[in-house]
Amino acid sequence: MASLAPTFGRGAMTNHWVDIKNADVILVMGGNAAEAHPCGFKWVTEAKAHNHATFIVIDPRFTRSAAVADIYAPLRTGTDIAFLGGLINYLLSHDKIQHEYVKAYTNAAFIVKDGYSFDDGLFSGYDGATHKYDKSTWAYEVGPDGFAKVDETLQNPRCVMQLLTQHFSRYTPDVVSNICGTPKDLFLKVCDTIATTSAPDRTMTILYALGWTQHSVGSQMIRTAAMAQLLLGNVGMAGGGVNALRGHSNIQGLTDLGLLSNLLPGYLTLPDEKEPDFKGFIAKRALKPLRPGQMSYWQNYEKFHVSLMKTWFGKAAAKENDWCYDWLPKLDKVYDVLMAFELMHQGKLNGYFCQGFNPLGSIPNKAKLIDGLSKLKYLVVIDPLATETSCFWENHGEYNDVDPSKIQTEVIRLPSTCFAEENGSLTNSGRWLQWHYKGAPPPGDAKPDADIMAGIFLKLKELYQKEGGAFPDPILNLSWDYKIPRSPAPEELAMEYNGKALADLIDPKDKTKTILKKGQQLDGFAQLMDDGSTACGCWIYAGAWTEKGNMMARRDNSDPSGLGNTLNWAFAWPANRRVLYNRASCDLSGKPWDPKRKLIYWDGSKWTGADVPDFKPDIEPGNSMNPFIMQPEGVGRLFGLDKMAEGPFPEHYEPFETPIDTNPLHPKVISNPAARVFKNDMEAFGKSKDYPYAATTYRITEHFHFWTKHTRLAAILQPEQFIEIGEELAKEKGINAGDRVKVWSNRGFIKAMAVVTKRIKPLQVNGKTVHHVGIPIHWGFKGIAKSGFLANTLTPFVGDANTQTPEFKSFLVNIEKDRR
Amino acid sequence: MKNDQNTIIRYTPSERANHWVSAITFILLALSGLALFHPAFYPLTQFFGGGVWTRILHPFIGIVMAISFSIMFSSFRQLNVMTPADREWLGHVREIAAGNERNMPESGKFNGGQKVVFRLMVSCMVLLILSGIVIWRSYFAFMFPRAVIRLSSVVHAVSATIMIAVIMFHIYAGIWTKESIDAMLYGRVRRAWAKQHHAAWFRQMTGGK
Amino acid sequence: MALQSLDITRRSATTIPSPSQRQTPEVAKLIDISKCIGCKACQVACMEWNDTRDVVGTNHGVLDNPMDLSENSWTVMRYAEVQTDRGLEWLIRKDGCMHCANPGCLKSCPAPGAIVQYSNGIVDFHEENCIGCGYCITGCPFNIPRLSNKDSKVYKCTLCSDRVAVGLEPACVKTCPTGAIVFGTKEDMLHHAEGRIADLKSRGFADAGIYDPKGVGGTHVMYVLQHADRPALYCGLPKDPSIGAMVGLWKGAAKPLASFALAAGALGAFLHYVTKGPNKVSEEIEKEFENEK
Amino acid sequence: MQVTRRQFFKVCTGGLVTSSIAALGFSPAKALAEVREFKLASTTETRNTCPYCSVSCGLIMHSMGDKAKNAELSIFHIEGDPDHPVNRGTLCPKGAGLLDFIHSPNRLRYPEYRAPGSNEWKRISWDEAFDKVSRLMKNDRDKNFVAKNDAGVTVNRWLTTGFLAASASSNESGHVTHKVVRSTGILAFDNQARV
Repeated sequence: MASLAPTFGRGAMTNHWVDIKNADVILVMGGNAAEAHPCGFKWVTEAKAHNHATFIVIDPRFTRSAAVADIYAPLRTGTDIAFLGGLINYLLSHDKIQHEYVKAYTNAAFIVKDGYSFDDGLFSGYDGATHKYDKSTWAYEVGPDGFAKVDETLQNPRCVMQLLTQHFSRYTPDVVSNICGTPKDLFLKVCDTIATTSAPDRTMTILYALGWTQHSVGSQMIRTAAMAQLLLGNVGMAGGGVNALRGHSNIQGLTDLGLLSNLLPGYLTLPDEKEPDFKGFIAKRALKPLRPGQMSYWQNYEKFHVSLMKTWFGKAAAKENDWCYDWLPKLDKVYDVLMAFELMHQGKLNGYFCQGFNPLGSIPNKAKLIDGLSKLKYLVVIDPLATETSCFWENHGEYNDVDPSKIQTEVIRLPSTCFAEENGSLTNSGRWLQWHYKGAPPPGDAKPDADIMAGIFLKLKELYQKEGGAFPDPILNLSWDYKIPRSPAPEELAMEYNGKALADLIDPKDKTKTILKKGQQLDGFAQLMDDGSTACGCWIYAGAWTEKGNMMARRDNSDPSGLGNTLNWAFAWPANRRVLYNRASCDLSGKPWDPKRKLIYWDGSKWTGADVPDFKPDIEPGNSMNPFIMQPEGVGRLFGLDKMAEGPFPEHYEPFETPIDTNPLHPKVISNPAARVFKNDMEAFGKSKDYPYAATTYRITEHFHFWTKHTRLAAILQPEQFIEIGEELAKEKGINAGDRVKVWSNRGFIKAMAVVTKRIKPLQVNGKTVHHVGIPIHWGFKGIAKSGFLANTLTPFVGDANTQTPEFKSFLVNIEKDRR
Repeated sequence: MKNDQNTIIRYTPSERANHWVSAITFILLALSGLALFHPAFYPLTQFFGGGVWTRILHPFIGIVMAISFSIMFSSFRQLNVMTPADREWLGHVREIAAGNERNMPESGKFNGGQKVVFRLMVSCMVLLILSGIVIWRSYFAFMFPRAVIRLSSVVHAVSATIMIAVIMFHIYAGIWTKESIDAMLYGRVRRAWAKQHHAAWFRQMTGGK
Repeated sequence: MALQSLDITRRSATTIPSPSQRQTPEVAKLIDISKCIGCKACQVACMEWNDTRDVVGTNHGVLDNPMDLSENSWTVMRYAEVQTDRGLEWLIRKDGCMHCANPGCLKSCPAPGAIVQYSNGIVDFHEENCIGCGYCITGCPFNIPRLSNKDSKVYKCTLCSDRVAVGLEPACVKTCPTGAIVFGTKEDMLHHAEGRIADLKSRGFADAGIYDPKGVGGTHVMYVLQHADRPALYCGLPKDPSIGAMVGLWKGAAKPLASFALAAGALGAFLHYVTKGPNKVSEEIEKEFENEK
Repeated sequence: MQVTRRQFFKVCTGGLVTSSIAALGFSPAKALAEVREFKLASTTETRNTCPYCSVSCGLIMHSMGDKAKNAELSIFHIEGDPDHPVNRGTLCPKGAGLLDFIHSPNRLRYPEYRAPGSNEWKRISWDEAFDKVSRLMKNDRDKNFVAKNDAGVTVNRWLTTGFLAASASSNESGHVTHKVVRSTGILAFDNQARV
């Protein structure tokens, strides 16, 4: 996500599940859609069956996705940037880009500021002491008019196109093959197939998931793919795009709602402590257009923010107090979950809440997690299931070898309902908000999450009312006018985040017209105001529950265009658009690049078609407004400016635990120079001489994370923990299929059954044979399935430099037959 | 039949008891086996408490019969050695069937026909037991490949058919040859009967008188 | 439902014909192995719909689990990693009852009505009539039925006869995420298969074809195979399955022949008795012993 | 003797003859066959969304009971919603087995408390639970709340307690959770987006 927003403007799957059927080429890389998203994957098989699509899978393992692929190519885990960089080089050097698209809809023509450079693995501005970049040179040349300079001929040596070509020229097929271990002929075959989609009437979709994000350079892997898609002209097209397949049913929704350390709902951001002033805070975010005529939609930032504050604090939020600006906590750094556990480990965190989240299984380095949780004063777990986290203090033999009497943490475990026992909406990967209904009461005394939060909050508020205490204002003034305060109804909450008019809204064009009366639900975010006359809990969700009712519960599945955009099914943010950036599916004159994929078109007076235009509906073609309306420059970014931690162009860096001990591109800069590594975690990295095998963790199709080990039907399908190794490694180590093996890293060991397979083959990398060890997660010390080890016992505590997503996909282990 | 001078002992009480164990178990096996063999005979399962009980009981009854039969086999084995006279007897089998016993050579305790029956029964019994174990689904069938089970099913059916036919013949012979059943019921036969049907044995038992 | 009991083509161990005037379309399930990702959703849907739960077992060094069909698992995925001229192929076959037009199980079954074949082609077990002899296991050319240890009855895929009876597709078909399993009239399924085979051929699978073996009269569960010339690649799918000579003999010729032989024997004995009379002790010998009385 | 003969006659010959007649077509065996009763004939159907991955497949949940006052609904079967544009009735192995998730023996039923150093859970009431949690929060917040940073800037943050939000709870829960958490000044706030 943290790379899609810098590239396109929004951090979400560009297209949606059904749209995959429109693709001509489907690339699954950094993911395994067939196993992790089988029902979404059906649209891949539909594209193959009805569109004669070619399906490519690139993965260290021959996965279930590969089982139905037309082309499968192996690569070493963690080397995707090298592979995709090689692809970009191929596209540029073979002139397989969609020229018109690249010139008009990307920043290829933009001139980059003097001083920007890339040399021997580092971009300009690196500070080796802080492991951070001064990014001031990663910018456009701005003219006196305040607009970025461009060279339409793309010939200027400082233009993005030229810098891009230069940057990726190092990624030759031989270099790619040497780093990735992919046979050169296979690599070229993949490039050749992908290159066909540079034609305007062919598209490729890319489906990825945590196979990209869970690397120390995960965001840049995604960015490389996004850049390739821009070069091919596949973004905004039906059957195109870069599609992040989110892991959980509502992780898209909870991210949209900003439940992250530094975010507020709708991708608004919390202020930093260096932003004491509200005006400055807004000014920095309400981005002015960088090119003439651009929409630069974030210009409306203040409307979104003020409406949010009105929702949260009601009357207390007023212009006079900068809409309660001071009530918002100010960041000094980002407190992501890795940081939280580091603080816990240091004894700096006293209390922790886990709501429907099992970090003991999901965050790397279990030993460190147990240590941290044991240092807490209190832990509150809200969950439908008996998770490992809630039971971290229980001794379960070698699976969880702790001494309860030595753990002083108070643990309170609160039973919550599951999906079947409540009304509400979930946002899927394709940004659809879909409403669901309660089918039965919960077991025992379990309560919905909202009721539990209300119960805790009302008690806390009562205590502050009675006793006073530290800065009680936001708690005492939090708006809470639900009909039953201890049990806010999902319907009320949905109406609240959609937003409503707090005063009559008058049409600015015709003062005699009232758009909405006071108290009415908003139709969409276009109605938001920055004067406190509207309230909206999440601006991108405006339109979900309007005066017409619950738009998320709509169930008309008609698809008149045949492209799969069922506009009257549920509600998709933003503004019910199904394919983001769909203006880019038409050429400059407003004619679809491909008449078969007529998402939207200019009908002479407005934009219309099978989708809601992701564009100002009445702006004529030929006008300078460009399709990427969230970007100040209006175009997709090949050059990423200062939005990424490690550089404006992606560069291949090795995983922190690399089996080859070097980076063949620049041996002095081996791994991500901008990654955040805590001191003790650096010491816990293993070296290839002790841990010679590249390991990767993953999900298998039979299970869902650590939930389904509690369900009998799933436990039947894969009852017992196993790891996967290739036949060659098995032979070397004297391991037979069905043997019990021990796998260990510098952080701990697990024992599991060995599945020996032809599907994992040794790769030749930089003159070395690299074997992979595949480690499915899913087992633990609680559940109906056989007890097993939490796989994160093995994994390193380091995250991506932008998102702090842990590097679960590339680390080093050793393995032997368990001779017990 | 009185234990007088007119009679001689043909079967001891234990031989008789064992014979009837075999006979009864055979009847039960034949009825239950036929019930499972051809749908027309399926109603016979009612004698056993229905299809499931028939399936359960049949192999256990088979084991009882096998034990009983093997005891009978060991006690009659010596008496069933085929002699040249028996072969000659068999050569005249059509005459005796027509009721003409004049040209028949003298028989010992068992005539040639009875010895053939004995051999057939023993062979069938061995085949039935072996094939029966193979197709006994509850305990043994899972140990064998399906091809072996299929072969055994055929062997079981064919040998059972032969067995039933032979025993029908055996029973008919007992009915047709009047007073024979006395031997198996009471153990004794009239001297006249013995001389008529088993002259050599009669001589052996009485010294010719 | 009552009508359904009339829509029967064949019943096990029944010599009289079933009411057979109604003509319902023949149905079929088509399993396209080239689309199968081996997710096992069909296994779950099957257990969930039929209210069975297999045991939570152990890992055996492969992804298959449960390892084999059982009285609770009426379908299992079988995974084969095969090296062909195209490189590595992962051929994953959903195993289960094929619903033969000429079912070996039904032929072998001694219990009347324990196995029936509906006019729509489904071969169904009626456990209440099953006596647990396991003859169907012996008779099946695909090694499908499994005997329960709990109740000594035999179980297998019903092709969701209860769902099909009310006009729904089987549970496994409905759930299949990739559409590798489809369901319809047999005619439509053959047509669907043609399209799939053409697609596979265009992708270089020259030997793609349908598996609808004639040796058992065709089946109501069919496969689309990438390598139809080598069904054994798919975890030993038999090339030319048939009921087999032994089962044919056992359940075919042997039944009437043996019955008639025995009946003839009995009749012969009776006729012999009434024509030739009993074999009594001769008058001469009776006289000889007369004195002794 | 005569009687005995007749018995044999009856059992053997007679029995076989009648059986043979039966074999010619007069079988008395009656074989009725019916399919299993269709179990969804009358259920309460509820539309829902699969809580696992982000495909968000449509579900139809079938519950026992007709929502009459005295009947407690219990879900006994779940299958895909055929009208849903994405899954069109299909479900993956996890989704197809959702029934066993709802009825997992490891579902939590009551609030529970584990005291420091204890080796067991103690069942508590919701009131006790809310009391305990809010008291622990308030004590920690009052003690460690940072109103101004070292530079004297108002920061109003509470850094000693953290909150991990769910990944599968509804938007409505997420909305109200965010409201509550931010009102306390918590910054160590995260969800499962990363993992």
